[in-house]
Amino acid sequence: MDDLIICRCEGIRLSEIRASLREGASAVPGVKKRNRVGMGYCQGRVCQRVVSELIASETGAKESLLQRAQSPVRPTLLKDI
Amino acid sequence: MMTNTRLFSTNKDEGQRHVSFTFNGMELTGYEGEPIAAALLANGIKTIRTCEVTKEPRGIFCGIGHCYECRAEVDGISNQRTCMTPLRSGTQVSSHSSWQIEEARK
Amino acid sequence: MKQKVIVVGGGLIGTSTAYYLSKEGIDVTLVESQDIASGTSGACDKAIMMQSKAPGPVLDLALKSALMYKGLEEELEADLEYREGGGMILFETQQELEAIHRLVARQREAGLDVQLLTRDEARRRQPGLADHILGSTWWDHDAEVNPLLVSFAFAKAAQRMGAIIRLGAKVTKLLTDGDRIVGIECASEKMYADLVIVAMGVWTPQLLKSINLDVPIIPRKGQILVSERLPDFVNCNVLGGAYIAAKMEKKMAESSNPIDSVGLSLGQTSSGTLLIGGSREFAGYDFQTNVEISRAISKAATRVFPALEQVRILRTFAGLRPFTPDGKPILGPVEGWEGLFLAAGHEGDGVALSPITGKLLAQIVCGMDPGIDVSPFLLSRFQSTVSV
Amino acid sequence: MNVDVAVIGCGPAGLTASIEMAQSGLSVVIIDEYYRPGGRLLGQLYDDPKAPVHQRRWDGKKVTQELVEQAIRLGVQIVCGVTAWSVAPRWKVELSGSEVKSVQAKALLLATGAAEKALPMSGWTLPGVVSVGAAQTFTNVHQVAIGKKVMVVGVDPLALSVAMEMKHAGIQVVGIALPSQSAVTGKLSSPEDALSKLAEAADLAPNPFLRMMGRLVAGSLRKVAIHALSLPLLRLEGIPVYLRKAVARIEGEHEVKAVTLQDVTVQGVPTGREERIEVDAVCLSAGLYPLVELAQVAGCSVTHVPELGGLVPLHGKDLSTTADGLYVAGNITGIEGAKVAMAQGKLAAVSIVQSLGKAPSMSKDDAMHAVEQARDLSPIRFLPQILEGRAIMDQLWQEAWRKKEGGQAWMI
Repeated sequence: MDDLIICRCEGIRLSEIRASLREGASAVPGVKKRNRVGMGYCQGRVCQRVVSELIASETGAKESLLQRAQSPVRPTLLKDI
Repeated sequence: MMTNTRLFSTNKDEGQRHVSFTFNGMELTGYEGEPIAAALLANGIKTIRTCEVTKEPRGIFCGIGHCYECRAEVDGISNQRTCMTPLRSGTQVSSHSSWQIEEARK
Repeated sequence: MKQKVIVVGGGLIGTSTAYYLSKEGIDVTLVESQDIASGTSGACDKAIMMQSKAPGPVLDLALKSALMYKGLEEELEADLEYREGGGMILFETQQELEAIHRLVARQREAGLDVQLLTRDEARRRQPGLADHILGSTWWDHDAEVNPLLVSFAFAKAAQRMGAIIRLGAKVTKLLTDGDRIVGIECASEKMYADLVIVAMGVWTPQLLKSINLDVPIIPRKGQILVSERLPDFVNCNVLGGAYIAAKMEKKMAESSNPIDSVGLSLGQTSSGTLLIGGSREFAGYDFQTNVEISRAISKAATRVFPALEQVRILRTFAGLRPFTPDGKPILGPVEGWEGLFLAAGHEGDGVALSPITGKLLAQIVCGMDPGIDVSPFLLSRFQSTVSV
Repeated sequence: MNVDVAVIGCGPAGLTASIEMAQSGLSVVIIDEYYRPGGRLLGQLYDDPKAPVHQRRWDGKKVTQELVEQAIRLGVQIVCGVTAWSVAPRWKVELSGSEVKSVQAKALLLATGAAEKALPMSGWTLPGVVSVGAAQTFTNVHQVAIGKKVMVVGVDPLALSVAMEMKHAGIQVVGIALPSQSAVTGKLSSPEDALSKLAEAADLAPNPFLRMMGRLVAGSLRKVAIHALSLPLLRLEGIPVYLRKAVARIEGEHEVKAVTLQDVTVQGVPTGREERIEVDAVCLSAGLYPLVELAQVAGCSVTHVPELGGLVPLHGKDLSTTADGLYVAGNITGIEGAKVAMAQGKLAAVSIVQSLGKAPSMSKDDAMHAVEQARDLSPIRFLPQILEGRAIMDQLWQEAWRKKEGGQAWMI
C-alpha cells in the first residue's frame, strides 16, 4: 500500500510523502520541497488536495496549507509569455 | 485487429468528415474536429505516452485539460493536451517530444 | 557545563549554524516559525558563483565557502546535487564586453584565473547560444547545488549531532536581562539560553525591533521561471552580462522600473528542469510573481538561447533576498547586547555563503580564531552611536 | 483587445452571464481553453424528473447551442481553444494559443468551474483508468467508449448519473462500488456515507426501488436502511451498486485488465473474501472542487469552506469578490448543478452591469431569488451541505467586510 503513487506527474509515492512528514513537513509546500510533489505539469491540480487531506489526517492538523498559486496557471511556451 | 469503440447514438455531431492522421508513424483515421485523444481511443489506443519519471504507460485521465496525462507532440509542438486538441486531416501525433539539443545546436 | 545556544531561523544560514555549533559540542536548539527552507532558502536559484562577485571581503568569504562545498556531501552524508560544472558570463554587446573585461582583470588580480572565450569557444562549451553572442568568460570552479537539499542536510546532520529542531514555532520576542539577551519567547513558551543567534533573513529586523535595534535588511524580490523537464541542455551556470556590467559600473542607479533590473541567470537542475532568472525589485514582503517581469526574463532567455522558445514554463516563484546597504551580510556579535549574534543579510549570496557563515559563527561562539577578519561584517558598521 | 468585460470559462455560468451583459450594451469576450463552448454542460444528457413534462430531457449540447447562438447574435466574442494563463489587476488577461496576446477589460468574470479530486488506488495510473468526468465527456460528447466492460469506483450522484449514461450508450457497466479503505480514501470508503449520497441522487434514479431506498436513507430510518443492507447489492437500471464490496486494486501491466473486489462490513472493513472481475476500463469518482487558481493569481482572497467543496473565492451574495471589478459565478463558488450555475451567471452579470453604470434586465434581488429557485429545481445535489456552505460564505463575507470597514486590509 505504501508504494501507492499519489503524485502522477512526478511519480511520488505514499511512502515518500510519509517520510517527508516524519522529517517535519506540515503542509503541502514543505512536502513539495522535500520530494517534488506538485512540481509537474498539473502543478498539483490532481494530487495537491489528496496530499493536504493526508497531512491533516496523519498529523492531526485541522487542514493544511496548499501551495501558493502563481502564473502561469497552465504550462506555457516561453515564446507565449 | 483495431477494436472500434465508437458509440452511435442520436446525439452525434453531424457533418464531421472522416480524415486520416498518424500516431507514432501509424496511419489511423478519425473525425475532423474531434479531440485527438478521442480518435486514438476510437482506434483502440489507450496508451498515449510513457511517463518520463516512472517509465510507465500513461493515457487519458481527466479528459478536460487539467491533468496533462494525455499530452503528446502534435504537428511539431510538444506537450499538447490531446484530449482538447482537435484532429485535422494529416495531423502528426507522436508520443515523445522532439525538443532536442541538436535542434538547439544549429 | 555545555553552552546552550538558540538559533532562530531554519533556512540555509540557520541550519548551517546549528550544524557547526553542534559539531563543536554546543547544546543547540533551532527554532523556525514554519518549516526548514520555507523562506528565501526555498525560493532561490542554484548557483555557487565566484566570478560574478567583485573582489573584496564577500568574495574572500565565498572562496572559503566554495572549498567547503567540495567535501560537504561526504561530511553531511547526503546528496546535495552538488556539481562543479563551471560558469560563464555572456556578453551580447560591446559595452557589456568591455565592462566584463574590466571585471575579469580585477578577478585575475584577486587570484581567480577567469578565462575569456570567443563566440565559437563559448558555443562549443555551451551549445545553443545565439549568433549575436560576442563571447563569454569561463571559470572551471563555479559550481551548482540544490539549495533545498543543503538546508535539509544541514538540519538532519545537526540533529544527528544532538541539536533540537522546533518547527512551526514563531519567535515573537527576545528575552532580556539588562543589556543581556537571555532567551526567546514563542507563542506562550519561553526558552532560555546563554546565547541567541538570529538567522531569519529578511524577517530579522522584525524580531530585533523588540529590543529597539535597527537592522538595515530589506527584502529585494527576485523572480525565477521553472521549465518542464528537458534533456541535458545547460551544463554550467550561465549569467547574462547586462546585469553584471550594470552592477559593476554602479550604473544600476536603482531605476524605478524593475524591468530594467532583469538579468539572465540560467541553470539546469538534476531533474532536468531549467531555473531561469532573475530580477531585483524592492517590493516589500510580496511573494506574488509579476507577469511583466516574467516576460522580460523570458525575452532575455530566448534572445540568448533561441531554442528555448519551444520550452514550456510550468511555474514561477519569487524569493526575497535579504539586502543590506553595502551588499555585505551582517554577522557576529552585536555591540551593546551580551549574548546576541546576527547571521543574516546575504542578499543573493546565501547559497554560496551558507557553509562558511555557519562555521564562522560557531568558531566565534566557541572563542576560536576564525582566521577571517569579521569586522567588515559586524552590525556596528551601521551603528553610528551605540543605542543602549 | 479591449472590452468592457472579459469572461474566463465558457460553461453555463459564463455563457448566461455574457448574454445578460451583452443585452445591457456591454462588449464581452469569453475565453475558454477547451476547444468548444459548453463546459460541463456538454456531457450532460439525462431525464430531469423535477422539470415540467415537456422539458424532461436535459441535453447539455442543445442547451449550449442555444446559449451560444443567442450570445453570438448579441455580439459576444467567444474564443475557445485559447488558454488564460494569468490575470493581473484591473484587468489584463494573458493568453496563449491565440494571435491576440492579451485582453484588457474593465470587469472580469471568473467562471472557471471545477476540477475533480483524485482517488489514488493501486493501479490508478494505468491507461484505461479515467476520472468519471472524463467518462462522461467521452461517452456523451465524443461518443467514444472508454472501454467495453467498465467498473465505476466511488458512489455519489455524478458516478451514478455517468454510469447510467454509459449504459444507455451501450457500454457494459459491470458495477459501481466503493474504493477500499486506505490512507487517502477517507469517507469515500464508508458505506454509510455512500448511502447518504444515494439520497441526493434519489430523484434522479428512474428506478422506483432506489428512489424508495434513497428516501429511506434521507429519513430517520438511516440505521435501518444500512442494516437492511443484507441484500448483496442494489440495482440501478440493472447496474449493480455494491455497498458491501470495495475495489482494492486495478490490475494490468500496460492497460487495465481487471479489478479486485473485497467484501466489506457495514463500516467498510474488509472481511477477507476477494473476487476478480475482468474489465478494460475503470472510472474513479472522488468529487469535484472549485478551481480557484486564477482567482488567487488575480489577487482575490480565498477561504476554505468544505461544505462548498474546498477553497473558494471569498464572495458576497451579489458574487462580487475582494478584488475590485472581479466577479465569480458557477462551480468556482461552490459545487452545484448547471441550472444554479446559469442563474449565478445571470446574477454576476446583473452586478457587473450595474457596476459599469448600465441597466440590467432585472434587479440583484430578483437574480438572487432566481438562484435559490434554480437550486430547488436541480435534480442532483452534489454536496449535501450546500445550503450551510452558502450561509457560511455570507457570514465570512460580512465579517471580512466589517473588518475592511474598520480600516484593516481584506483579511482571510
